[in-house]
Amino acid sequence: MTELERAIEAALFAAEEPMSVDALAGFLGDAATSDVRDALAVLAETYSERGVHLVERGKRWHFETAPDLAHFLRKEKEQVRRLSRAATEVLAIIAYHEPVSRAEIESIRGVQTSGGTLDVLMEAGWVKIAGRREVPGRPTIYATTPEFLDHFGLSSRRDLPGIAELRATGLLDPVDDSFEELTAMPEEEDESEDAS
Amino acid sequence: MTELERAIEAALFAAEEPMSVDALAGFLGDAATSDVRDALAVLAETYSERGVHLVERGKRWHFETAPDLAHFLRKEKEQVRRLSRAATEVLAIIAYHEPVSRAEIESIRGVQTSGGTLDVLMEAGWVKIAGRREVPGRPTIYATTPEFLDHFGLSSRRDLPGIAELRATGLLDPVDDSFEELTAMPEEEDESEDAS
Amino acid sequence: MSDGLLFGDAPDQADDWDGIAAEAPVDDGALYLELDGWEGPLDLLLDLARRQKVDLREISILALVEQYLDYIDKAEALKLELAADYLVMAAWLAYLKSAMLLPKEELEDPSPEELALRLQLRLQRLGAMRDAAARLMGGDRIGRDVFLRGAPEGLAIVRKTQWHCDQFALIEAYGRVKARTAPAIHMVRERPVMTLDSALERVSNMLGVTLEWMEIRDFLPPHAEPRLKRSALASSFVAALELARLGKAELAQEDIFGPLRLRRVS
Repeated sequence: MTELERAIEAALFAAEEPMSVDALAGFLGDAATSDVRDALAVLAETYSERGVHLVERGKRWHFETAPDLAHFLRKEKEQVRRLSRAATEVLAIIAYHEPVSRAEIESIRGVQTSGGTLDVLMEAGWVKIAGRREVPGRPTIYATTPEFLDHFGLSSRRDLPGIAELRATGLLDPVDDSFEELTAMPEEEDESEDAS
Repeated sequence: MTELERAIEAALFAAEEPMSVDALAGFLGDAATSDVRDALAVLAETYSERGVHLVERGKRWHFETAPDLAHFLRKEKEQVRRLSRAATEVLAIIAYHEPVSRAEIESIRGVQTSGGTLDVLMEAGWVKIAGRREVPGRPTIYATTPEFLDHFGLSSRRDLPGIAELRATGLLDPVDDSFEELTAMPEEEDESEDAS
Repeated sequence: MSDGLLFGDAPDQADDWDGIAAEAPVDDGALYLELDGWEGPLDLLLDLARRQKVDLREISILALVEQYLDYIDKAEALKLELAADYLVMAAWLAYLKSAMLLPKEELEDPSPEELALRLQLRLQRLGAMRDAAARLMGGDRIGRDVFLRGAPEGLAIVRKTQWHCDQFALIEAYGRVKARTAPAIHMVRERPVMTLDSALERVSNMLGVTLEWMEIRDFLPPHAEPRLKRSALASSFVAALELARLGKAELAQEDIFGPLRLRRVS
């Protein structure tokens, strides 16, 4: 075990927040980021079978307990926020479609979304305002945060369950787009198999 | 690595306080304390060379970062800052008049002195509390330190220029007068007898 | 996406979803009439569609419409308060149903097939998101499935300030304080002034000489230096006001800032 590995191990153990490679490198007296990356890979491998895992979530690294041990640990500390069904759906829509406006969320759900739902998600730190869409009315658009990935155990948005299939089958495209695609060319021969 | 070791590892990692063998055994679904003890010994051995150690303190176990890495985890950042004008004045007054109370400093400066100013001087290591004056209210009195002499290149306080010298160098002349002396136009020498 | 969708060919990609969609009701007989459970009419439609137990791409829209209308009827029979959007959806679906039953040639532009397709596409999207949400919530969540370090020591960055100051600045500061607080001696230089008393005497004496109007400037000492002149003007003006108050003189001024004249009251 190298000194850098030991130092990274100790730093991530002690840290109160997940740390990026850059933050680690800077903290450890300007180690080369490539060395830090290599050391992280070694450590993650070392820990992969242990009771504690080293994981990367949204480009930041942290230690957490192994998921299969949840039943031991859960009894003491059930502290996770219960989300309403509406909030869960809105969160999923934002995650899979981001950045997305409230009107777009509503058009998928077919129902008005109360401001409170978005507030809950923003307060949890999982959703943030990501600017405005440059269309008439300049609606606010929303996106997920690194904390979202962190909390739900995703390395990146590509890890969202089923996102590749959803994209391939066009289920993340607006209804109008799919509709036009489906109705525009009468029979001929269906080109757009599943591109995306 | 046994399941019990993994579970103990995870439990101690997630615990907010060190845990005794009994507490661990109870927590992990009534494992035998002897098994828990053995597992702890194995884990402690495993971690002994790592960046994180498993240690027993007062019959309770916890993880902590390796002592030799403390310097990594406590980064000191030094920044050089110029002493503010107010702090410089207070320091000068203490140097010339020590030991001196805050009220005396204020009466010499003719302005209130914030507590923060004295804190800065003490943090810089140039001023120390030198006891209390035996008068009603027993105010704290301040004096300079050897580091002060050191930093300012003085071998003793007697090296501070006296009032007479200050006057000779013009440092005791009212600023306005000195200014006028330097800029005055000979033509009209009237009114401005401003004191201050 | 292929147009197999339009014609009900059954690509079976969607199978992935079914296992996870824990919330999809199973017992198709038991329509629990509880509208609080639905997140709007589209959500209700989606649940009804799922009861058909086929891929969403294959559902019978006509059957779905009938189920929805039936559901709304039952709710109304039970006098449940229905939110307006459920009724709007019901009206639209009733229209869709009638259009679907009409002979083709009588139909106008958005054909019922197109409307049905749009509805189907929307249901697919909502269904996909609902399943995605379930899978998301089923992941390893921090605080439920995985746990972070209970009591991290924290990484401390101790900021130390190295204060800087030099000897000159120190001594200069002391000089500044000393100079600022040195006892100040104020001396007022003697100035050439005409006091009010002497102005009063002078003006009333001069008024005694004549009954004619005189300009105030005529009362001033003719060869005084400028500063005495200003003082004399001010004092003489006040003297004139005082004499007018006492009824010994009259004042007149034709224009604003015009010459101020006075004469003795006889």
